[in-house]
Formats: sequence, C-alpha cells, structure tokens
Amino acid sequence: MSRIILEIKDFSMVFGGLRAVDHVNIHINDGEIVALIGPNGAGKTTLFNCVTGVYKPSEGDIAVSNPESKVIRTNGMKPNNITELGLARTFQNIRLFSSMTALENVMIGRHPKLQAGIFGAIFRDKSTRTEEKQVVEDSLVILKKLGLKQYANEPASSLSYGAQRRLEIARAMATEPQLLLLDEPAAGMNPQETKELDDTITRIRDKEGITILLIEHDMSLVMSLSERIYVLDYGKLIAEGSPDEVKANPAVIKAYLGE
Amino acid sequence: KKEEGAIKIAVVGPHTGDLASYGIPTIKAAELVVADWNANGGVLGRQIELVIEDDVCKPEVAANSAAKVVGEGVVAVIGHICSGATKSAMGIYNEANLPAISPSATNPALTQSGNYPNFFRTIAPDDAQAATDAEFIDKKLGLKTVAVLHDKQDYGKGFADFTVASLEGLGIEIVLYEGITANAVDYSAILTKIANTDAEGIVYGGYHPEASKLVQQMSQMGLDIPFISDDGVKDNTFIQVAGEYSEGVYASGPMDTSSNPMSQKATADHKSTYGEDPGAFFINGYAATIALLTAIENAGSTDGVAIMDALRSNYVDTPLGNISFDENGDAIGVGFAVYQVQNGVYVEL
Amino acid sequence: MLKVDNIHTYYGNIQALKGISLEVNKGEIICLIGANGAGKSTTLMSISGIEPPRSGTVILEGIDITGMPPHKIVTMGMSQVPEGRRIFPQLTVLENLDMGAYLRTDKEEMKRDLEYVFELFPILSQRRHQIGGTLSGGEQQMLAISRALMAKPRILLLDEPSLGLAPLIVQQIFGIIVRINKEQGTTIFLVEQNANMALKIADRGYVLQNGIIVKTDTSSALMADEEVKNAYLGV
Amino acid sequence: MNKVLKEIRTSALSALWMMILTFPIIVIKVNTINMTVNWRWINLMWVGTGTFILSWLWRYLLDRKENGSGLKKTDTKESRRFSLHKSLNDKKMRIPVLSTLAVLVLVLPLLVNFYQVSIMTSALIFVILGLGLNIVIGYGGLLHLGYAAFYAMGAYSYGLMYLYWGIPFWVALPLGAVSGAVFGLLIGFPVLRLRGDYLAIVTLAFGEIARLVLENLSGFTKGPEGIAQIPRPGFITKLSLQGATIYLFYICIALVLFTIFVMRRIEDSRIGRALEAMSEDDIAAQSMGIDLTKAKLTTFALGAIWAGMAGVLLAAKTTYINPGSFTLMESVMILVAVVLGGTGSIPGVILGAFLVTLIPEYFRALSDYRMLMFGVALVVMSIFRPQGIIPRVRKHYIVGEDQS
Amino acid sequence: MKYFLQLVLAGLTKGSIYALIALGYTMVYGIIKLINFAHGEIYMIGAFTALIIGGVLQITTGLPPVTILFISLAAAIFFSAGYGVTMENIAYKPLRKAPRLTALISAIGMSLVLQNYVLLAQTSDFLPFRSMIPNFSFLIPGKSLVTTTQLVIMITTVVVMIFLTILIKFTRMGKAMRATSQDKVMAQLVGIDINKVITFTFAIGSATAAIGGVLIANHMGQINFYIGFLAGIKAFVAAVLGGIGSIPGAVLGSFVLGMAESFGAGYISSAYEDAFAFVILIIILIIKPSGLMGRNEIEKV
Ligand SMILES: Nc1ncnc2c1ncn2[C@@H]1O[C@H](COP(=O)(O)OP(=O)(O)OP(=O)(O)O)[C@@H](O)[C@H]1O
Ligand SMILES: Nc1ncnc2c1ncn2[C@@H]1O[C@H](COP(=O)(O)OP(=O)(O)OP(=O)(O)O)[C@@H](O)[C@H]1O
Ligand SMILES: [Mg+2]
Ligand SMILES: [Mg+2]
Repeated sequence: MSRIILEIKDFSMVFGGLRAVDHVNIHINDGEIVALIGPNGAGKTTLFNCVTGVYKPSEGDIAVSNPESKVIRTNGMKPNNITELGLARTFQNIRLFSSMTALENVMIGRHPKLQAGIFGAIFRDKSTRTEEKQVVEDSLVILKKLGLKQYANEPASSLSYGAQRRLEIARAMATEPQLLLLDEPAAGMNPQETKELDDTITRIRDKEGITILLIEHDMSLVMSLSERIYVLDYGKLIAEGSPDEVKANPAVIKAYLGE
Repeated sequence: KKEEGAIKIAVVGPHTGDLASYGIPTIKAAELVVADWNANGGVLGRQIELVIEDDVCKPEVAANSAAKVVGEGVVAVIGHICSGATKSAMGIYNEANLPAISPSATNPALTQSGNYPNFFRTIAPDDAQAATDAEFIDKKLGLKTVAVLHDKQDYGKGFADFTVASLEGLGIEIVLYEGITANAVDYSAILTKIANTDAEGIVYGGYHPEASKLVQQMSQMGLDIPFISDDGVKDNTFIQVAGEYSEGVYASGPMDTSSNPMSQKATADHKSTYGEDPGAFFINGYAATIALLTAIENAGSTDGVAIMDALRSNYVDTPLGNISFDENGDAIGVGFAVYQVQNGVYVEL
Repeated sequence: MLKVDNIHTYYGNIQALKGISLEVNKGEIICLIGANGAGKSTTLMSISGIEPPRSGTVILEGIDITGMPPHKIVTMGMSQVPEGRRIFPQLTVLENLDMGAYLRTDKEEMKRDLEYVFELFPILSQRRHQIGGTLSGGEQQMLAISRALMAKPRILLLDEPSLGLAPLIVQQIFGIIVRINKEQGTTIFLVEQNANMALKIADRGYVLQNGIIVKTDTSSALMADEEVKNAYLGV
Repeated sequence: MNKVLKEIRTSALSALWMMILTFPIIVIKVNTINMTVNWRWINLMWVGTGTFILSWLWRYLLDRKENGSGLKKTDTKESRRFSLHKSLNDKKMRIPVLSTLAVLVLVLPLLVNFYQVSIMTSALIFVILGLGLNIVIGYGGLLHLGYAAFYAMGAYSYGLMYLYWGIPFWVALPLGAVSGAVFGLLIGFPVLRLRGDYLAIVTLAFGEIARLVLENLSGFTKGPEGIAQIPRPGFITKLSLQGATIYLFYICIALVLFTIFVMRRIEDSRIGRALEAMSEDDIAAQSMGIDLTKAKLTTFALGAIWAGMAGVLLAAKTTYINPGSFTLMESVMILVAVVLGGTGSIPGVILGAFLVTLIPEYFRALSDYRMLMFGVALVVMSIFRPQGIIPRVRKHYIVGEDQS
Repeated sequence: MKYFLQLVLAGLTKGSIYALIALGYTMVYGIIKLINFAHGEIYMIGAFTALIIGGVLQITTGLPPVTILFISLAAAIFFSAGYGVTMENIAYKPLRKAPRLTALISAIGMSLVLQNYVLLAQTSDFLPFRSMIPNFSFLIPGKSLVTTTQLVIMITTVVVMIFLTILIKFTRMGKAMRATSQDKVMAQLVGIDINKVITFTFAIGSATAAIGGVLIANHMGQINFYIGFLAGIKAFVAAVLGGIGSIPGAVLGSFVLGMAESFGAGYISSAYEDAFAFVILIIILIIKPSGLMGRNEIEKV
C-alpha cells in the first residue's frame, strides 16, 4: 500500500453565497497520475487554489504527507510554505514572470531549494558561487527535459502559447515537488502538441517519480494518461474511478462528456 | 587680480518653486539699483553685473549655487533669502572671503553665533522683532492671554518662539501655541479652537499668504480679537490680498519706510519698470544692494575684507533709513516698529 | 466580404506576418489553423485594426479598412472573440454582455438576444450578477462568445473559441457557430487548435505556418491531406 | 505636395488652438488693485509661431518613433550608446576602459573648478539614492513615494549624533545606513498587504509623517531651524573647504562604486531574482516558494540602507540640514531619476540620477526658464524613450554548445 | 458640544474643498490609471483664468458680480478643459502603451511646465481673489458657523458628485468609460472610440477642477502659481483612500481627510494636522487595502 500524498477531507469552498466546492473527499497516492474533470465552473481550479494555499478553504481538511510519511495539515498555510512541503502547480491562465527569460523563470522555481541569503549574494562566498553555478545547470537540465532549451534566453512573453504552458511545467518541476498539480496543461495546443505533452507527463512520473494531479478538458489526454479520475459537478464529486468506469458513468456523460 | 570689466555681484534666492515669491522681488530690487548706478557710471568706475542664481530655498541646492557664483568671480552676494539656505552657503562664502548681505534671513544664529563672520543683513533678527511685538502686546494692547501660531517654517517658528519667550517674561499667558500648515486651504479648525480659549489676541509667526487666510476666516467666523504678526506680514501684498479683512491687523516691521523718499522712489521705479507693486523683502533687497555698492565704493576695492570693513564702518542712506552694520552683521538703524492697517495702509503706531 | 491582401505585421522589430492573403466570402465559415506561434491571433488582430499591418491591405465589403481605428471597423459589422477572452474583469456578466451590444440601439431586439445567449449558456444566466473576473475559465470563454454575439455582427472573428471548455460545451459551441451562420447568415472566420472539429464545420480552410499561408483548400480536402493530418490533426 | 499642405494645415490648426488656449494667461495681466489691464498681444505671436514649428517637428518625431522609419539609424545610435556598457562586458576591453575611466574620475576634481566638483558630488549622492530606490521600484516593483524619509533618516542620524555626542562622519556613515534599514523595516511591516497605488500612497504618507515629525519635534531635531555646522569629513586633520569637498567627492565615488558592486551582485542572486519574481507576479512567486513577507521587508530594508548613507553624505556636504530638504518633491525627483534612466537598469539609473541633478544645474543659464525647460525635458524624454534612456538588458546565460 | 459641531463643520468645509479637486482627479485616474501629477495645475489654471477674466470684466465693464462670476466660471471651465485635453494629447497619449511609471514622469514634467508657465506669464506673487459669491442674507444669523462660500462649496461638491455618478453609471459615455478603464483593446473591439472617451474624461475632469479652482479661490481669497501642487497631492490621497476610480469614494475619502485634519487640529495639535490625515489614511488602508469604496481587487487565479 503506497503512501497517501494528498488527502482532502470533507472540504468545501464558499464564495459569498456560492458553494464552489461542496464537501469533497479526494486522496492521491504516491506515484499516481490522477485527473480531475468536470464541467466549466465545477470548482476544479478552486480546489487547486485551496490545496496550494492561494485561497483559504472554508471548511474541511487538507493534509499533505512528506516522504517520511509525516502528515501535515495545510489549511490556511501560506502558498510558499505549501510549496516547501513538495506541492507545485501550474496556472490555468498562464502566470509566468513574463519579462524574465525562460531560464530565469525556472531559476525562480529553484528558490526553495537554495540557501544563499543577502550576505551570500553580496560577498559571494564559495558556497554561493557553487550554488549559483548549480542553479543554472539544473535549470537548463529541466528546460531540456521539456524541450525548451533553445528558448533559454528568450523572454517568457515572447514564447508561443504552447511553449509557455510547458515552461510553466518546467518552472513547477524546478521546485522538486512530490506532487505536481497541472491546470489544463493542454489548453491551446493542437492534437499533435497534445500528444507530445502526453509523453512528457508520463516521463515525468516514470523517470522523476513525481505524482501528478491534472485538470483537463481534452478527453484524449485524460483517458490515455490517468489512472484514476475524479469528476466534479457543481462543486460535488459525482464520480470516481478508472477511465473506463468514468467514461461509462451515465451521470458523467450527462453532465460532462455528452453524446 | 584682474581689475577690468564689470564687477559681478550675485543675487541668490528662490526663483522657482513654492517660495519664488520671496526671492524674485530681491532680484528686481537689485536690478533697479544696479541700473541706477550703472547709469551713473557704476562703481569704482566699472559697470556692475548681476549674477542671478536660483537656490529654491534648499540647503543642498544653495551650496551648489554658492559654489557656482564663487566660481563666476563675484565680489559679493545679495542673499540668500531663507535662513537655512543661507547657513549652508555661508561656509563657502567664508572660505572665498565674500560678504553676503541677506534681505530676509532673520535667524538670530546667523549673526549671534559667530559662525558666519561674513554675513550681513538688512533685516532685524527674529528675537529683536519678537521683543518689540511682545512689548507692544503688553504695553499698548494690554492683553493678558494670547494664542501663538506659526507656520512651522524657519522664519515663522523662530519669531513665534522668541515672542513666546518675551511674552512669558512679561507675564502674559500663552493659552495656545501651535504650528499651522502652510498652503492649507482652510484654517477654520484651529481658529475654532482658539475661539474656544480665552485668548485675547493672536500672535502669528509666518508670511502673508497664511496670514491673510487667517484674518479672512477670523472675520468670517466673527472671531474679533487683535491679530499681531511679523515682518513677513508687514507687506503691502498682505493688504492687497486680504483687502478689507486686513483692517486693524498689527504687524511689526522696519521703522517708517513708506515716508522715506528713497523707499517711495524704489516702489515707484518698480511700478514703472515692472508694471506692478513690489513683492516681499523688496525694500530690504533694495537697501542691501545700495549698502553693498556703497561699501565697495567706500572700500575702493573689490576685496572681500575691505568691503566688509566698509560695511561695518560707514553709514549709508537706504530706503530703510540711515544704516550701518554691527560687528555681527546685524543692521544698525533697522529698528522695529509696530504698524497697524488703517484704511488700507500700514500706519506706524 | 473580407479580403486580406499581402499583409505584413510587426511587433516592434519582430515580423509576425509575412505577406498573408486570404478571402472570406459572404455566408462562409472559414477556418485558419496553424501551430503555436504561427501568427493566427496576429492575423485576427491585424484585420480588426488592433495591430495594423505595416503594409498590405484589408478590405471589408469593398471598403479599404487598413489603418482604420478598430472601433470604426466594428461599426461596419465586425465582431471578435479575442484570444485570452478579455472579459471586462470588474463588470458583471450582464454588464459585459451589455458592453457587447455597445453600438446597438434596438432595445427590444437586445433583450431577445440576451435571452438567446442565456438559453445557449444557462450557467451564465445563473451567474449574471457575478463579477466577470471571478468566473471560471470556461465560463469566461462562454461570456466572451456571448458578448460577441450580442453585437449581432455580420462577420464574426473567433480566436480559439473552444479553449478551456468542457467537451459537452465544445460540441455545443460548434453547433452554435453553425447555427448562427445558417440562421442569421453571419460570416464566420474561425481560428482553432481543435482542427478536427473546426474543419468539420468549415467550408474552407487556410493553414498558417510562421506567418505565411502554406495551404488553402476546402475543408474536406484539408482533412484528407497527409501533411495536415500529421501536423495538426494528431492522427 | 498634398501631404505638405496637410501638414501645414495641421500645424496651423495646432497653432491656432494653442493661441486660443494660452490667450488669457499669456496675453492678459490684470491688476485688480489699480484696476488696470495689461494686454500683451505680442506674446500671442510667439505662441503661434512657436507652436506652428514645434508641432510639425513633434509629429515628425513621433511618426519616426512609431513607424520605425530610420530604424537603422537608431540601431547604430543604440549600439553606440551602449558601447560603454558592451565594452565593459567584453573581457579584453574591460581593463583598459575601466582604468581610463578611473584615471579620469580621479583627476577630475583637479581639472575643473570647485562648483563642478560640488555639483558632481551632489549628483553622486543622487546616484546612490537612485540605485537604492531602484531596488524597491526596479527589482521589487513597489512604487515608493516616501523615499526621502529614508534619506532624512540618514541625514538626521549624522546631524543629531554629531549635535548631541559629537559623533564623527565615519562612525555616522554605517549608523546612518543601519537607521535607514531599521526605518525601512518599520515602514515595511504595515504595508505588507498593500499593492500598487495603495502602497504608493501609504509610502507617501509615511514620508510626509516623517517630515512633519522632524519639523515638529523641535526640542530634539531643532525643527525647521535645522542643524547647522555639521562637519565635513576630515582627513587626518581638518581640511580646507576645497580639500574637504574634493575629499568628499572621492568618498562619494568610492561609495558609488561600492553601491554598483552590491547592486550587480544582488541583481544576479537568489534574493534579487526573488524580488523580481514578486514584482512580476506575486501569486506565482508565492507558489514558487517565495515568502512575500520576507521579500517585501528585504526590499524596503535594502532600499533604505542606501538612502541612509546618502543622507549622511548630504549632511556632510551641505553641513546644514533641515526638514525642507526631504519633501515629497525630493522623493519624486529620485523616482524620476530611476524611471527616466531605465527602471531596473544600473547604468540607466546612474545616468538618470546625473540628468536629474545636472540638467537643472546646467539649465541655470536659462535662468527663469530653467524649471520650465526641465519639465519639458521630462515630458520629451518620457515620450521618446519610454523604457528609460538605457533600458535594462537581461543577463544572457551561456547555454552550452551541445544542441541535443 | 458646540465645539464638536464647529469642528465637524470645519472638517466638512475642508472635506468638500478636497472633494471638489479629488472628483476630477479620480475620473482621470480611474480611466487611465495615471497618477496625474498635473491635475492640481489644471485646477490652478482654472483659478487663474477666472481671476483674469473676472478682473478684465470688472475693470472694463460694469456687470454685476454674479454675472461676472458665471462668465469667469464658464471661461475657467472652458480653458481648464482645453488645457486638460491638450495635455493629454501631448504628454500622455503617446505613452498609452508605455510602462505606467513613464507616464507618471511625463505627468510630473507637465506639472512643472504648467507651474512655471504661469509663473513666467503671470507672477510669482499671491494675487487677491475677490470673492464673487454674494452673501446670502438668510445665512447671516449663522455666520459664525457657515459662510455662503462654504455652503456653495458643499452644495457644489454634492451636485458634481451626483452628476458624475449619473454620468458614469447611466449614460452611454459612462459605459464606454468603464469599459475603457478596464481593457482598452477590448473596448475598441466592442466599438468604443477610446480616444474620444479619454479626451472626454480629461475634459470633464479638468472642468471639475476648474469649478474647484474658482470656488476654492473664492474661499481662500488668494491664489498663486503653486497652489496646485498640494491640492493635487491631497486629491490623489483622497482618491486612493476612497478607492481608485470611485466617484463617491473620492468624496468620502475627502471628507475623511478633512475630518481627520479638523479633529486632529481641534483636539490634539494643528502642528500635526496633516500627520493625522496620513495616519488615518494608513490605518484605513491597512484595514481595507483597496480603499473605502474600492471594490476588492479580486484576482481569479
Ligand atoms: N473569487 C471568486 N469569487 C466568486 N466566485 C468565484 C470565485 N472564484 C471562482 N468562483 C466561482 O466558482 C465556480 C468554480 O470555479 P472554478 O474556477 O473552480 O471552475 P473550474 O472547475 O476550474 O472551471 P473551468 O473548467 O471553466 O476552469 C465558478 O462558478 C466561478 O464562477
Ligand atoms: N505582443 C507581442 N509582442 C511580441 N511578439 C509577439 C506578440 N504577440 C505575438 N508575438 C509573436 O508573434 C508570433 C505570432 O503570434 P500569434 O499570437 O499570432 O500566434 P498564434 O498563431 O495565435 O499562436 P497560439 O496558438 O499560441 O495562439 C509569435 O512568434 C509570437 O511570439
Ligand atoms: Mg479552471
Ligand atoms: Mg493565438
């Protein structure tokens, strides 16, 4: 039995009168690829926002376990502290540091893994120097993994949409997460590009052992990639199971898939 | 040393920015005097040339302006206008051995501390003025309690502080002592506060723009107690701006200049040349320029030490009267009197 | 109806369009496909005057609109669903829709059209007083499309209308596009990544690569084209 | 030909409009006391002709800027302008260029007169201020309108410590930096949640409060009267004014070099990157593990250190300080230096600081028109160099040869 | 109690004065998010124009003061609007796509230009601004509480606020203004002529400033070329305190400032008058980081 990395218990998020997420229970095991799907406005992104600390959950519990299986409750924690626990994410509306280069974007991702403080920066002692060198190297490696190396010195804003989406993944990976949360990584990509993304994500899980939770509306990607699927509708969990189970679930077909 | 060409004299003060109206009249005064003298053959047989520099009344800019005019080879300085700027500039003039005559810097330390040996002024220091006012309040007005306001600036606060000291010495009670914000749009709150004390009069240290707003609002509020102020208010602009509200206001200032023919001439010249009435410290600037040029004439040279000696040892006729300068650089003969606005003119009491 | 002739568009010193020519006839659905960064969005922006081309001409119904300010072009009956949705973030859903109908004065008709878009997207109706900026991604996309419909355009430019929408809605969207094309005779110029779907409903298509049109044909021919299949259809 | 006619028409219309617009203020001068009106019709002619010519020139230049005609020309200009910057990055050129510069700077005070040294020192102090504010605005992306308060902290640290304990310059300098930093942290805490212009206004408020306190606590700070006779730094013995000024000039040079050195290091470090990430997108930055609280406080403290030092230098240079030197306008001018030169760009900010201090000085020849022309210069430079005069150039990392 | 009421009135007076300037400020600020440093100068030019035109009329004609007041007010509105629009055209329009801070520098430059232009063309001195507002006889009994000018200022503030609110909320132009302020590109794509909208906004904002200039000058009794600087800063503070772009917010922010200053001066010390205003400002913004009436800047992530 593998360890549960993320456990969401009886969790709700309320905006004014609107219950965007309604008593949801979700758990993610170490090493899985899990998808979260559902109609527009179902509350998927909101769930991500709460898990990563951007919003404060209204009710319920969110807990993350670290590699030593110590369980830490993260409700109300700041996003940066959650990142330090090994959660990293991408954003549905791309949020890169747009005037920084692709490489610098990834270097920012390395931030929590580095030590150098202000005095290190100014005096640039030996350890800082090696660290700095290491950051550049490590970041380049990550860029290469996502096929972005040729854009290393380009400002992020000048990359095409698809490249920007991949750069978001690269930046999130730079924090060395145990769990990577991807919000619609294939949006704006054509079917060919989506296929390449499929391979990339599989590789990240297999090679790096990073667990993945993704939101996606592209069913071809979801079905081929994920091992388990959660379906949200109007904030409520309406289905859970393997791709085949979900595909055949009448409630899901009615609310989401169509036909 | 080259003894040919024009003799250069610097005029330094705020010529742009919020305090420009205190600096520009002195330029005009100097220009008028110099034009007069140049028409009559200049000084020491040489023409006089003005070097005009802006210091915005800021110490750090004043230091640069001072360095600039020293570099231009001026022989003396008319200025600066603000005491703070003057203090930062004086070090440079001392070093270069240049006398500086200010028409308006009234901070007592400038003459009394001994730190600024090259400094002269054609205006009395704050403490002397304050003493005059305090005595007037005590003897003539017979007030027992007063409220003291100032504009939180160098000049106004200095005056207010010295007045408070003098008044307390005379046993008059200060029921309120506060700074007000210069340039504010309304003073009803502080005036209301004063109305709620038993102050029999208001002493204000500062300049005329705030004073005219204060008296206007006092009258509108029906706060009918004497308003006593300083030389910054004893200015015709005050009467023009405050109009009817200025009636009855007391202000101290140098003794009887309006009847002085030189002063009348200076004002008339200003009107004919610039088409308007002169502004603040115009007469002081005029007197400073005359005193300086006369001193150069008397010294027979443009050497700083000689000029300073001449300033100290000779009396000269100026619109301020017949004046000279004492050891510290304060003008002798620039006494103070208290005036009151009566029928739209300041009348000496 | 719309004729684009050899336009070159730059972002600063970077050339994004390198001589694009295309034609859209009245009543057609035309689809433009291409990889990320090919210049699809730029083409739309150049047509609508936001990024006017440095050279070349754009002709709308016989009138040269090159270099015309965008709002004038809109007056001529063109409307756009831009890339990135561009919802007015501080306005409510209703206000956003109202803004779409900025140029219209026919109050009664507008009311009916409002009912129409709410019928198309019931979720918007539920969210009608919510601030646009807080809508979910897909809801915003629906709002952007509805807003463009509210203008009752004669020609509609759509930049990736299906982006971020649930499969069910995607099918609906394409249905709607066909419907307004058929029912109201609106000419459609469609940019899509979901090329399979787009070509299915389009009459003709253009393929854009690095700022140049490399292919144009009927939709069925393009769908059968090997190169197109490999590069864009993912089969 | 048609085009020329059209241009003439537009210019004529602009001229006419400006003549109407400026009419009351330019032409009429009333004296409500003497009840006289002075009509200065001649001025209208100046406005008319001036606008006619300038509007033509203006449109020509704007057109050139927009449409990039003469693109090549600006390109070469660009490369020339950056040549210093470039040659500094070129290893072979670095040593000769730097040493020439060094020699030039070292002998400068001996070549020019006292005034020039004095304004150069002022400019150098402003460079330090500009670089310090650049941390807050350029890197941290926080619009700070109360920077003069930090500057005042430094100046008053020296002024007061000298006044009460006779502490000398060299002790005051680091203490000024420390008090700046402490003050920066104090301001930093309450404003953590604020963004954009809401932050700007609160910093403005802090700046003004600081000045008001200096003004009103006259028992302690000497109030508006200010602190006079602050000593210039002495070198072994007390120096003459000339000597002290030149000495201070060298001290400023050294501190500017030190500042540049530190700035370059910060810019290119983990901390610098974190600040920049925060300024670009704070939510994404937080999601990358950056602690915003820490980053913001660091920004304020780091920025304030330099203002503190600059303040000590100012006090030493003018020997007199009063609250009037630390007004909102001062904060604004430092901001102008940063943005005009190029937000985030070290050489840009340096140039900006020089321009902001030296333009008004060298415009002295224009006398009355000095500040008018300075204003015009600001508008024109903003429009024709919107990214700053020397925009920031990002570091280019060598990606390695293998293209696999 | 009477003292308290007097302070409230003093605060109201000050508040309405600030509001009159802040209203125009917040219009422009709301739409192009520019910290318009030169707004205060437009206000100053309004006052100067009224002084000049009023003076000329007074000297050369025998019109009654009220007529002169209205003519010079009209002139002030016309010319201030003209200056505002021209300034936008020259100094801000080319910077629409530039970084915000660059536009701010241009505004600072413009402010210096206008200040020194008036300084050079007119004078550095304070000029008396004769009150042109006749005294209402029904106010005479309560003279110590409120003067005619104060009353006129307060009423005008309310009227202008209502007018602007209606303009923005209910008119087509207002709709266009809101769209333009949020997304200029999209505004164009729904058919809005953003140049026209921005020009209009500057015209209205400047006209409001002119009204402020004339009335406030009436109240203060004097003007010079520098009065705009502080006015502009206070307007900026009030506008931000109220919530950027919110018309009622600007008025509320102004009243809070006015009251803070009045009570600070009345109960503690007028030396720290401004400091109280700023302290209140800081406290309010710490509690409510997007101003009193500002919509919380919701950011959907
Ligand atoms: N800050 C907010 N304030 C008010 N309502 C909000 C806020 N954020 C989200 N909502 C609402 O909550 C619901 C869930 O939004 P969410 O973004 O989580 O949807 P989603 O499942 O990610 O949809 P999509 O697939 O379209 O991105 C939506 O109806 C949205 O309008
Ligand atoms: N604002 C901009 N500044 C500079 N370059 C830009 C800008 N917008 C687009 N580009 C560049 O222009 C080219 C065309 O971009 P465009 O957005 O038109 O592509 P697209 O075909 O719409 O791609 P996508 O599928 O990613 O939306 C790209 O190389 C892009 O990097
Ligand atoms: Mg979502
Ligand atoms: Mg696109």
